Amino acid sequence: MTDVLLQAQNLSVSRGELTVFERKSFTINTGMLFQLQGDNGSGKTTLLRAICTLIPLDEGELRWRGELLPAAREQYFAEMCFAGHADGLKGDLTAVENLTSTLTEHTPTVIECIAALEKTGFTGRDDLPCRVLSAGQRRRVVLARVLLSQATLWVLDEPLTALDASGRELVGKLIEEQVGSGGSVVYSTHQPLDVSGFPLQTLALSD
Amino acid sequence: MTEFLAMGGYAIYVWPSFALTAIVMLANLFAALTRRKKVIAMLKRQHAETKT
Amino acid sequence: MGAAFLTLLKRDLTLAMRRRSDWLNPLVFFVIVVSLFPLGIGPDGSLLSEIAPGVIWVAALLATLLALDGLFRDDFDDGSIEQLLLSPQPLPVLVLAKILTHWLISGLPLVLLSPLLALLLQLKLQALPTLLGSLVLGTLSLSLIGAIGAALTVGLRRGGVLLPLLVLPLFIPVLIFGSSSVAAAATGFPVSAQLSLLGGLFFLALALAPWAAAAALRISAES
Amino acid sequence: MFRWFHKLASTKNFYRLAEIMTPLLAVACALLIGVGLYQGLFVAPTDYEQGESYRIIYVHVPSAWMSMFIYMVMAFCSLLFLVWKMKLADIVAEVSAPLGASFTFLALVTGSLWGKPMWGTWWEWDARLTSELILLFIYIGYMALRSSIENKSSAARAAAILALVGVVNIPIIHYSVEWWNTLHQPASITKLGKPSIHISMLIPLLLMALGFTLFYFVTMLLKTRNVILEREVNSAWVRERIKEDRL
Repeated sequence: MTDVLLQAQNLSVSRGELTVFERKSFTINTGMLFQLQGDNGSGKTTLLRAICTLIPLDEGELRWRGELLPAAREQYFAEMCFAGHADGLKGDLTAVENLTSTLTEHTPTVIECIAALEKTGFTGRDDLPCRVLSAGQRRRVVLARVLLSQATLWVLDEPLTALDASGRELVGKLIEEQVGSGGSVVYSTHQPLDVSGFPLQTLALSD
Repeated sequence: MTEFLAMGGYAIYVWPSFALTAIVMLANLFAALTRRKKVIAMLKRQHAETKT
Repeated sequence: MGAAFLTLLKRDLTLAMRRRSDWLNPLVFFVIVVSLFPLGIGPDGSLLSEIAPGVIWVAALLATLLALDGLFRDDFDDGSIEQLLLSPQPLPVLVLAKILTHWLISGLPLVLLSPLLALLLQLKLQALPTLLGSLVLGTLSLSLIGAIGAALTVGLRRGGVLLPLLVLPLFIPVLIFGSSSVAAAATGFPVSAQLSLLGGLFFLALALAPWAAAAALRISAES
Repeated sequence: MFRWFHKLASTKNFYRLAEIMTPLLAVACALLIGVGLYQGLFVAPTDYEQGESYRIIYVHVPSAWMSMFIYMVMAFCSLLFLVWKMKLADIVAEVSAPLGASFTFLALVTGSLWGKPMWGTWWEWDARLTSELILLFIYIGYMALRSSIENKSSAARAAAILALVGVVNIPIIHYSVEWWNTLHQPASITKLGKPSIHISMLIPLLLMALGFTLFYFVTMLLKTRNVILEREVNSAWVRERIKEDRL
């Protein structure tokens, strides 16, 4: 049964006088794969941040399960997880410490964190603070956080950055699992992301 | 007249106060008016450009 | 809600423990500033004890200000501010957790250090309890009010002089009642009026500051 | 009533209304200040205690009132902007700040000029002067915050929050300074007390205060119209006005 998650009606955002994008409308239902396409600077990141209500809209409306955002912010955040450019990890904390201090609906236990880290192929030493880890390893910690959030909607900004071939394949698999289990994923990417078996909805930004 | 100007000996306090108030207030007004001229000139120029 | 408050508090305190210099520096600064005054004014005890309350309180104000800049800036730099803003827990509660951390690593140490400084400035011993009491209430209010300024300016370039310019005028009532309570205690006058006013300022700040700081944080995160 | 409120909020209507009001207010303002000055300087009797120097109140007191009044206007506009998203209110707040700062500065300087003959020093930590000084810092803080944030709409909302935080603090600062002043000041020094206001002295004061208020509105409306023209440069009604040369 697919129900409507996120509805966007002619969203437009401008930076000062420069319009980043105008009148973008789309609907995201459960079990959907939604990719933003457009070359650099076409506003993909801005749109993703606008979807997360991190950036105010000049015009247009965002609704989560029919409720207007940002009013229904708390229900929305309980079911959504955002992974942006910055990995948002505390450099002085270890991977597990980072994961156990997320402020999501329920705080994951250490065992759940270690399991998630294994699932995302994190091979870094656990007693080391994150700042000494390689970018690829930190990306995998971020993916572990996304897994632990058990969110219905994933919003991923360039999830493949700093990941090697096995990492890219891993992301594909994780997304397949998420969409397969009735969740949805909104993402932007430059490198090809092979997610088979699901219809791919796209929204082109660089018009 | 000079007796009035002397302000009972307090002239050096009274007149500068009034003068400074006038200067600061008129400066604000003047800034608004010159800004207005500049904006109108810019609009006209822009309008002339788009028309041709 | 309480769980998230404690999680964030625990995380920030562990972070603070791993980066001692961030909060030790304001304390050393506090001691240095206070010990400059006798050098500048002269060792005459009676004069020093006269100005001791004001000097200690102004130094406490500046030390709190010094520690304020880092309140949200680290989260901003590594992007974890987004996780804070996108948490289902109400933002004012999370901001309150950060303010409490700021107080624990800047306000509380100031209070614990102040007896040493009272000694340096030959403050009359009878004023010590009032000094401690007023500093506790005062530094809590300073952290709360300062958090609004920190949230408003966190998006800007580091080290702007803007933060002090915004918050110091708002610190003045706390400074007035705080230092006058200690001065009154030193001269044996009752201090209940000043301390209750300080308490009033604290509760007002506690009621309003988290919401204002949360709104300011959302705005700063936009750019 | 609310519909009217929103209609006014549309910049086109506001611009037309401002266009009509500005000349009227300007004439009234000039009249009020003219009469007020004449009354204040020529008609009002000499104060037995302070002699002629008390006449400075005719610029000092209105400036002090304006410095407070304009901040209240800014705080109210900030509330309108934050809660009802009225962009116009933000413009009014933005253009009012320099005017408020100017009047606060005037209140400070004329206050110290007025106090000099009485206290013998150019600066006296009198409660009112100290409050004005702090208010000046708050104005400067507001303008500094607004100008240091590049993104226009974030700057507007951040400044609005600061203005509201400020308006909560101003009475607190005022009373704590008042309290601080009475605590530390032996009663002997006569404060910046108003002389015993005789009716013929009071009228010019009220005329000047009203005149200053109208001056604020005239200048503020002019500056608001400038900003509206700049921001709505490619809107239909502005282009039409340019064509008809009715700016």
